[in-house]
Amino acid sequence: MFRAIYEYFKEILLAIRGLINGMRITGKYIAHARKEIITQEYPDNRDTLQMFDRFRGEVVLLHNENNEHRCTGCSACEVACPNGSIEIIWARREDPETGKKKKQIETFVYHLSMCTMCNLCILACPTDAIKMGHDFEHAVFDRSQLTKVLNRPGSKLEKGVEE
Amino acid sequence: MYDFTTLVQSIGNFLHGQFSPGVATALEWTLVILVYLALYAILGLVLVYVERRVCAFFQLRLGPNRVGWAGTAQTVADALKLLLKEPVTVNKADKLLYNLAPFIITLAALTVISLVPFAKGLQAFDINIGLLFIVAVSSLGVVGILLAGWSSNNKYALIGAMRSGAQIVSYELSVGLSLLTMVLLTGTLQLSTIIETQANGWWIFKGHVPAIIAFFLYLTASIAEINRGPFDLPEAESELTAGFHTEYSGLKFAFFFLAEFVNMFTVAAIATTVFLGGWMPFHLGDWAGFNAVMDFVPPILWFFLKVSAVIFLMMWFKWTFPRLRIDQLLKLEWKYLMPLNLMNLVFTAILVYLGWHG
Amino acid sequence: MNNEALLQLLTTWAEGLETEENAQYLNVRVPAAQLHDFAFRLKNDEATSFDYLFCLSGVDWPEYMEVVYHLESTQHGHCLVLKSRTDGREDPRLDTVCDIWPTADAHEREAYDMFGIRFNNHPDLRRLLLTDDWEGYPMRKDYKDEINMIEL
Amino acid sequence: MSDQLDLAPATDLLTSQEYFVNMGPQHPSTHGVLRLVLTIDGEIIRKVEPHIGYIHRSIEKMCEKDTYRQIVHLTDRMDYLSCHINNEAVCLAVEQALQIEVPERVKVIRTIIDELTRLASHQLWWGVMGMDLGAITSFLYGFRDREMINDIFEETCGARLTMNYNVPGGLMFDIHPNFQKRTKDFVAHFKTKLPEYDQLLSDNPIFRARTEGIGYMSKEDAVAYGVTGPSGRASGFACDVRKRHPYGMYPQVDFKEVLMTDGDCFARYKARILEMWESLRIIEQLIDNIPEGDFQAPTKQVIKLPKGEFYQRVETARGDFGVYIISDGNKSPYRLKFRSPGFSNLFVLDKVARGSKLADLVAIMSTFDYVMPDIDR
Repeated sequence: MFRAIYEYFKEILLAIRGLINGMRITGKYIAHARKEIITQEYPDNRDTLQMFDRFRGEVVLLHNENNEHRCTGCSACEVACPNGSIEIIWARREDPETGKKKKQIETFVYHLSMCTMCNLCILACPTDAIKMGHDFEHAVFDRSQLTKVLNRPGSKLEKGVEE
Repeated sequence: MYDFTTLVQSIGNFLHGQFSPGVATALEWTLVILVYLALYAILGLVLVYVERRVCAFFQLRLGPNRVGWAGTAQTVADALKLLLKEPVTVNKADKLLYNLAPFIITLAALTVISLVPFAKGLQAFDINIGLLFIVAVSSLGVVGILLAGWSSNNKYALIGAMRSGAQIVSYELSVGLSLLTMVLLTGTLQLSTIIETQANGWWIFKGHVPAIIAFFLYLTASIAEINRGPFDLPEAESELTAGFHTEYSGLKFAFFFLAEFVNMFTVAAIATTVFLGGWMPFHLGDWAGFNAVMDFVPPILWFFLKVSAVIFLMMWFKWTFPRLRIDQLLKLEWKYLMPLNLMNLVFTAILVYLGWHG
Repeated sequence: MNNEALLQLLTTWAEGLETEENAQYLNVRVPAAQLHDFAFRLKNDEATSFDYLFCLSGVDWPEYMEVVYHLESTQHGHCLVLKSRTDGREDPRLDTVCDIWPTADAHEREAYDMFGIRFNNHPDLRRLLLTDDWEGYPMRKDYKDEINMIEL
Repeated sequence: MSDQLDLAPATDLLTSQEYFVNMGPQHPSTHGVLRLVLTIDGEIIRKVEPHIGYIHRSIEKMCEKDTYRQIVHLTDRMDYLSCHINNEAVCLAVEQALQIEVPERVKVIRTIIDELTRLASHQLWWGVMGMDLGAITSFLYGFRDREMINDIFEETCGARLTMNYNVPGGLMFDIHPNFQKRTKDFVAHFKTKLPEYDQLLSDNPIFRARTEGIGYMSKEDAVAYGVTGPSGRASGFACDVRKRHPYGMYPQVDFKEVLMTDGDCFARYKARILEMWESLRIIEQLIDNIPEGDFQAPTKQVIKLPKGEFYQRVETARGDFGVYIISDGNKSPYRLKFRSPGFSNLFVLDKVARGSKLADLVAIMSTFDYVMPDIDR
């Protein structure tokens, strides 16, 4: 009888201790709530937001200051891509300097909507022409805008890049 | 001490001087209704904001901080959004009850705050059975919840409503009993008199251990009665999506939402009135200087400070504890709160019989 | 028990047992008629006690369907790959093993859903992943979906 | 008692009548598009019938068209919380088939990231578990700690969730120079935070009441239904692939297989908490001892597996994950089957949840830690 009463009150006290234990944690965090905030005010911190080097946001074709890229149109990335998000349209055109016919890209089409950012195209590229950009704000109002042409107008192959 | 009696009386005299007695009374009522409706809306908006902010800080977030200064206009924006939303009515719902339910809940919540004494003389309805009235009216809300759950023709809503019925009927007892314990000490049911009896010390201090126990029992039971976490079973969002108000949208949902927060205020206000001395300032024995400083703070501020403290405690509970299960909830009431309350009542009776109280 | 001993034991249990060489686990193929009895014995015999079926896969071969059961014994720690072939691809049927290993219930439903292999005596053989009115069995090699298929 | 339902029609007001409730596919506690058809008598569950397939993407069929290099990134999308471990399973299967010996460095790094993935998964599970039971604050605390791991992943692997860091033969790139420092910071940080997890939830009497003795699963059931991972080990089913069929660096590191006997929700909860401690121990043993060397074994550009069948088992955060490749000698598999742990774990739900309350089902589901893409594949 007394044992049961003792157990009853012990149970209550233990429960209260457990509850207070939990409240101590949350109480601790609200006491220094300002210091411990873990969320970011995202669109406001755009200017200071620094992505990591290896962050994979989208595929970009690198151009240097003379509007030259390193893509020879070998289509290795197109083959490597699991989703068919890269399409390279190339043609043999006459090189104005040597007069020889040379394979050149016309358009480097990139379907962002199909890309899974797996990085396989970057690994496949023999001339390091493409890399992963850091831009992650891809939302657009029209789906067709997600199909991008990566080579800039008038750009041509950088000198010295082997075919 | 600030006294609102003169102000209230002068308004009354002015009205009675200008108009015939019937019109004056009608105008008085209209005035009171308008003030309380405004208070209801403001309380709801402020509490929603406070809840979101406090919850955010508990969770290491910032919470709403864009609209208005530090996000203060966020709830206004949300209220506008809810107003503009399309009121969706379920096809096979019982239209009359479905539309009636939010109003019953609002009515119950509104009636209870009319009894709350905000400061001396600032009380709309000071009847001599105040506490009894509160206990009686506050449980009216369950009718609204049951109607909402039943009429919306949704199984989740029905389960939520049934849970709520069982929950409120049980916890009503504990709320009543813990307040009864305090009535033994105060010797009155009238809220203004209860506060008067605490002029020389709040009941939680001079009521010895039974008052402290009664305070926590009251708090637990009344949190359960107003369906707040950790007792928010009728709307347990992980089990029943939104419980009894699953099918409500727009303004009708806003009514439920506001009533929930105003109920929270009511609970805190009653706890303040009965246990924490209402609008009485905090006094420390013979420290005349300290007491004078405390007296300087207006009583209405004291009242709201105490209410905020209790509300903060309730939020702390909610954002720390997991939710109980329905059978555990009832077990808590019938196995722990009820017996403790009864024991407490006997102790208090002995205390009062021996004349040890205040 | 090591693979050789296991194989020796198993060959005494059923006729027409085939094995495959150079595989990671011991591979045993039983005729469809003996599958249920053989599996029952694998589970309940003290020496083998394969109580944990960790993978059940349907495979679509050109002439027949095959179901592959990956078994492990929690008691002895040895593994076994049990295989059984159906007769042809038109109406492939096998006995269910879900009364032996309850986990096979869902796995067999998946195999039925994807390959159309019917398991005799299965208590609740319905589509699992696809809708009930789906036509065809998508994991079969000859399955064609004119509407949704994207050929890469 | 038979398992068959006895649906007696209610003839008068006092007899209860069973009714159906659809939980999901858009329900706040199912963590994805799982639909459960519940037969309920009041609050008591009589039958649970899972309906899946709402997020089925036929990954197995897609794999039959992809090369082995391309398959790896699809496994990210299955159990996205153990993506690195899934990747590793495919890579190990391919390496086993081609008999490539990967450098020691690769093994160590893979193992560290495996354990980080496991920790991240369990942290998310812990937060979500609290949220399912109504303690919403735990959700953010779990995410706070997971964020540090995600940062490590983002810096080294380039993505936070679908990392695709493994390639057949090794890793995609070498680890970032900050990797070791960040990982050590995380371990130190998390060692102070993990006791808080216990303090906030495990010691809480309400939490105890909601989990202890709820959703009991016996060891026999666990084995028979193939319930693996922490859920199975909480019932006493010693199914840790890291111990039974070791891969990577696991044979060399010292860690305990967490085994419980209670088999209830609390045991499953505790098993994951203890597993987090073990993961921290594994990381601590390895992080200072990453050997120098290559991060890739030389492989051909086009990988063709020899004819045959290959099965690779790994231990993901949810249990025994298997990759079963049937190769006909081409550059893509003839048949590829993923044995996902969640799939087997899901179908024990009916057995476990029968007779418990509706609210218990939420607790049971969160302790089994279902990830829907893993179940549907």
